[in-house]
Amino acid sequence: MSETKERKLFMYHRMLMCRMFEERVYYLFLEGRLPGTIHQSQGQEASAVGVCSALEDKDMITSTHRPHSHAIARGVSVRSLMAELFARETGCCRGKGGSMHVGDMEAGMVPAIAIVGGGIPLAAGCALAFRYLEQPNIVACFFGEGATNIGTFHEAVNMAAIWNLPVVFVCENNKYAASTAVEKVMRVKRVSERAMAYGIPGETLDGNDVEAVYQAMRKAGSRARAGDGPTLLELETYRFAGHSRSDPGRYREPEEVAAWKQRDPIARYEAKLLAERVLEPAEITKIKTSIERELEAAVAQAESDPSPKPEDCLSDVFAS
Amino acid sequence: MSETKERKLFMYHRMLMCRMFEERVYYLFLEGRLPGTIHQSQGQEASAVGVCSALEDKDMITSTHRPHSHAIARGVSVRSLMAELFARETGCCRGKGGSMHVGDMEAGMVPAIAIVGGGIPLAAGCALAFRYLEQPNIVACFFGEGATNIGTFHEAVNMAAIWNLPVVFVCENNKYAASTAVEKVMRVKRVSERAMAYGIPGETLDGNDVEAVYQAMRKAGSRARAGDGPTLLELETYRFAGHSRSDPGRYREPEEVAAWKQRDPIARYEAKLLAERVLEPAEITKIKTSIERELEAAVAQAESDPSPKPEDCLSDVFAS
Amino acid sequence: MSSRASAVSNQEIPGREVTMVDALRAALREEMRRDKRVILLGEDIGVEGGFGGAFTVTLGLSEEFGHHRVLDTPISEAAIAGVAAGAALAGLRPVADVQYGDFLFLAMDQLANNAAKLRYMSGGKLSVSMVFRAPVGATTRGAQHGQSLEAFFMHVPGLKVACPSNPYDGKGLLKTAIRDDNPVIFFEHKLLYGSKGARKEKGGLQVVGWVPDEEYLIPFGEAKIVRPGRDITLVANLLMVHKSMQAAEILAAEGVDAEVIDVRTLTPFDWETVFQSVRKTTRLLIVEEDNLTGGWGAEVAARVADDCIGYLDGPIRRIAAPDTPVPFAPVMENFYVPSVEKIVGAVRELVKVHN
Amino acid sequence: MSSRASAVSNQEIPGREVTMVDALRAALREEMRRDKRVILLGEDIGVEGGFGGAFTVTLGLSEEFGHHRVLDTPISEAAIAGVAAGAALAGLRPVADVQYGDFLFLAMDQLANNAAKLRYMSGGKLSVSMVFRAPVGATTRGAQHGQSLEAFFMHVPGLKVACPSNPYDGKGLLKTAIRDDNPVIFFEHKLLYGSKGARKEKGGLQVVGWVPDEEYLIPFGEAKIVRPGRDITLVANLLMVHKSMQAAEILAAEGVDAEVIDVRTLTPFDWETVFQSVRKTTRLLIVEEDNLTGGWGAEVAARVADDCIGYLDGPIRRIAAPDTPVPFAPVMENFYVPSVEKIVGAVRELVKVHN
Ligand SMILES: Cc1ncc(C[n+]2csc(CCOP(=O)(O)OP(=O)(O)O)c2C)c(N)n1
Ligand SMILES: Cc1ncc(C[n+]2csc(CCOP(=O)(O)OP(=O)(O)O)c2C)c(N)n1
Ligand SMILES: [Mg+2]
Ligand SMILES: [Mg+2]
Repeated sequence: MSETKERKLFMYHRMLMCRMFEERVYYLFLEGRLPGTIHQSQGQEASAVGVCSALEDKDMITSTHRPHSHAIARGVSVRSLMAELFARETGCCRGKGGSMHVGDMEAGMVPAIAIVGGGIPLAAGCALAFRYLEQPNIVACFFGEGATNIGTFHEAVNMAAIWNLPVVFVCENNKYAASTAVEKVMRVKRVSERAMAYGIPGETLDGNDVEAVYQAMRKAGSRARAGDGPTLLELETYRFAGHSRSDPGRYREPEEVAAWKQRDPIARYEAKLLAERVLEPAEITKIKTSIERELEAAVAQAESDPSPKPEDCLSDVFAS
Repeated sequence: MSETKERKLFMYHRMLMCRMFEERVYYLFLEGRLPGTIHQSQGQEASAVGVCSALEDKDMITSTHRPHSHAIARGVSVRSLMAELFARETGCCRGKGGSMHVGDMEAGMVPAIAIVGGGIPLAAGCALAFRYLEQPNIVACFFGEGATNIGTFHEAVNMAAIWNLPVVFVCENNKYAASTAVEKVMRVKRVSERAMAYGIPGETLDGNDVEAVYQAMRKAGSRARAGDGPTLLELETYRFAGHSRSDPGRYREPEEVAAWKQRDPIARYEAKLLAERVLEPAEITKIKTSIERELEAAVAQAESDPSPKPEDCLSDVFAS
Repeated sequence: MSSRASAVSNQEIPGREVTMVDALRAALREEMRRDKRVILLGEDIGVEGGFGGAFTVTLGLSEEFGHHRVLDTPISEAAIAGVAAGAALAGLRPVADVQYGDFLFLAMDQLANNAAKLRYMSGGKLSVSMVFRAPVGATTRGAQHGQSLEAFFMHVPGLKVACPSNPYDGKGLLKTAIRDDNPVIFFEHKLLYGSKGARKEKGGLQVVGWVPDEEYLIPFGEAKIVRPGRDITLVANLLMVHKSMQAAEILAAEGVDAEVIDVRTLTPFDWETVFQSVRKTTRLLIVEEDNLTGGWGAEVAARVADDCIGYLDGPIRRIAAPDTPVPFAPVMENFYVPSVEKIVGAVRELVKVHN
Repeated sequence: MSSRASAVSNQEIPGREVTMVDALRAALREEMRRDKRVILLGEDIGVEGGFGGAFTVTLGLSEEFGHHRVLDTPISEAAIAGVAAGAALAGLRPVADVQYGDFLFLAMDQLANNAAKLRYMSGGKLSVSMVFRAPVGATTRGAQHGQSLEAFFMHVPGLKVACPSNPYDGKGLLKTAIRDDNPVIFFEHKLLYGSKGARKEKGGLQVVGWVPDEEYLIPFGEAKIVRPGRDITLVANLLMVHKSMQAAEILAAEGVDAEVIDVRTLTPFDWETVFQSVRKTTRLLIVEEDNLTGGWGAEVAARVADDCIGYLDGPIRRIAAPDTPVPFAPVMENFYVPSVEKIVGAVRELVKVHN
């Protein structure tokens, strides 16, 4: 298989995994089997997967309150993610983090930061360390368009810009921050225009086109790796689900949701790969079945995995 | 006297008052007669005076750790300022504020905020109140170029922009934030470019040309008053003195300082007014003498004014 | 406004059972109707088809008062606080909020360095009449969405701090907060909201409380003895008032008569009520959801150890969350949040010691 | 590294008298030489012709280590803290600073919600090895440049907190902080820097202290009995250690023998040393420059009131700044900051009460 073909199938597979993971998690919630809350990312898989597929081993990502797809795309083990949502000892955060803090630095993902914009300085800091240690790695820093109104975005992007740090700022513009439409809270048409304030390149692209995302991220990543500094990528996308588990999303017009569902990144990519004959129709069911099985196994495993003990809450505050 | 002539003489007078106040204060410090520290603004008088001269009664300004000229330009009583620096009961903050917090809302100045960028949200908030109360006033919000790297700048300018608040953001770009040259901490050439990130007009002008500053502020002020929202004005200027009392300023080239002293805003305006015959040479000494006398009186008064009592430190925490 | 109404539930007075959310919303509504200067600022508080803030408190208010009075902000907590403070300086009475108390750290400079100090720095000439609402408490959302932050703000001179445990107090205190000429940090416990439907919290108490139809205010600085008792004083706030009451019931069955004090406001604090109670009971247990070290309970212990030490018949003890972040897993969170059992256990030990 | 050196000044060991600034700079220099992962981040810390930070601590370090290790930042306190935390996650050991402790509120979210919690949220897999330095103390600069903020950070689980009172401790604790795998907030008192020349502070103590030439570390969590005594325990930190010592001298002349404990670190806190002292002296006075309500002294009082109440011969008292912002006028500031006289007065009362 050619490298390109392999990558395309990989991206397709990963996007499906993201989608099916989120769907599964959603039902688990409805059934009352998972504690806490969740922020789902159905519809945004192309950005997670396009960006992460362009990363190298030991590159790092930072994420947000909506981290599941980022984690899967980055290759954090699905079992450890599912176990974390089930609050198990075997979870990627040993049950201490939960949905909003999943991550695994071994796999290249800083535990997600649920305070909007809070992960952006961490991303710049990791990038500073990479550069300082002469490690040829970069950081992809995910955040929503809503996060670009908070102080840490401004401060950290500026700092990364003046120091030419190897970080790519990835804004997933899904048009809403919770119930708040982007037009209400910023006057610029495109988030990428904000790059101008820091003297770095900014680019807006179709965030539901995984191939386009991948290419843009390759380019921005190379730039960062070469020491030419950060880029702000704005990926236009949409979340199909509500903001969080409890949100029916009545602040969005049904037509708008429907129109975006027409631009489903997975369906689009599937059609493209079919047309390109990279993918055969028969394979689709096979892939889905195998993902289904993997998720089934992850759920079964998570359910039988040990729970942390109550007193475990006392450990891990300090490194000794 | 024509209104224009009157205004010109007024601006000249105010700039001189700013300068001579700062010089006087500097000597008082050297003599050990004033407590605390000071941040002086010699060289930046055109921005303070140009901006404040374009304001109306009941308009408001917010200021910074370097507030003396702003206060004088806004018309806060010189006696109450001097008394504050002397830590007197009669000071504009009754001795509780000190140099970095001078202000007087009756005179149109919120007590200065010494935390860089900290006053910017207050300015937006005052502007919100003006608009809400249908008061035809605006706010001029002063800050340095260094402040444009802090989160509150970003958040508050954006909020003012989306709500079209009647505020003018006045960035005094004096090239340095303490010892840090502006080029080291931002990649954009002009601070005014940052306006683009908020979809508001930005303009850079010669901040040592009081007339230009006045005109630009009139324009931005009218825009704000008309409900068309904020403007970011960048006034290029320079502080002749060190950052604070204790700073010899060795991080600046003597040539640079000398070149800027050639562009002294007061000398330039004086020459212009002389050339325009708005001012007669003989008047200059008269004006200076009268200011000298006013300052002398302010110092004498402050020295004989009562000091707060030690226990006064316990009052004014809460309004009852 | 009726002074009768400041008495607790009274069958004579017309009123009804409402949730905390209803009570807080009613307080906002009444004050907004009464005083045009009251405006609201926050994220997702007034969006059509939206939530009415993270916990539905402001639902319907933008419809009644318009978007110029119910301002949906960007995600900019520092500016929300600072803009509220600035608007207060210029004569408004803003009520701002964060969706989770944990985000207060983002606004801390504006709250602690500006709002709290502007009156003082101006020599008493200004006032900053604003309220900043913040939901606290652990609800299986992990380390960044479950903290109790009262102690941080009790430690800032110039800020008032309220923390009601029930709808009656919530309404009365919020109205008082809005009319106060000082900045007030108003803490609400997520499990006490009584939110229904999609915003309902697992483990949330079904707290409904009687609230009179007539208007009433509750002054700051008056603690409430929610259960008089002779043997030990329990001092608590927010959710812990309820857990302390449950503990007191269990203890009563064992013959231990606990007095339970709901502090209601931390600044100003009603020291006298606590001191008098301790002088009577000679034993003190403080119950808070905040982390033990440096929690507000430490201040209560310190004041009692200064003022009432001669009356004490044993150590002053505190039940609080341990000094760890809030863990996600419910089994750990249940261990982390002080439980009725822990309170009962601590009381048993205290009454045993010197009996 | 010598273990002998951990003893206090010893004529046998070669060493010299240095200021706090010298000692802190030496600590930074030694650790930077020893470990390439140590970098510095802050405003105006490495500029040519500049200040070496607000109080000259980093003067000369950019010349020795280069600008890639001494990073001058924009005025962006939140990002300074967050970038330091991120760099720590990825293997560096950043030492960041704010020019005045008051600006910590701007960085509070990154410090309290990220740096302090990332290890915990990751289930113990990560560590955030960073130091955040912050000058505290009132020096006639008014309300936004004079606060003491130790209590806020002592209340955040996951942060360690140091507060040295002298050059010897300053050096040893800063070196330990840099090697610690946890985030450490390192408080320095402006009047203890001993800065000379232009950065000299009026009212600054001419504290020089002996520091051995040989390398040494001081472990966290070990308080120091700086003056043994029998009649009363004074617990203090930073500048208040010196005022307490002065008070102890005055009291000694009156026949009152005070034991003075310098806590040195607030997290971890050496409870045992305080408890033992109180059990011996039976009286406790806590002295801090922080505002009274919710200061770290409250926690000390609360722990003692729990553990040692049976040993106490009188109330636990605290001398602290009143609950007001820091006033500007020196006459007011002098009243605000706890004085030797106030300490002496409080001790006199305490030893009288039950004698
Ligand atoms: C600082 C902060 N403020 C508010 C919240 C509550 N909150 C969680 S997600 C969210 C919206 C975020 O919008 P955006 O950044 O666009 O990301 P999206 O949810 O669309 O992925 C809000 C307001 C938060 N977590 N952090
Ligand atoms: C948030 C914050 N960080 C640091 C400081 C210390 N400080 C005071 S003034 C100053 C430089 C400010 O530069 P700029 O905004 O350009 O104003 P200028 O002094 O040039 O007028 C600094 C770093 C502060 N007061 N507030
Ligand atoms: Mg969004
Ligand atoms: Mg400047």
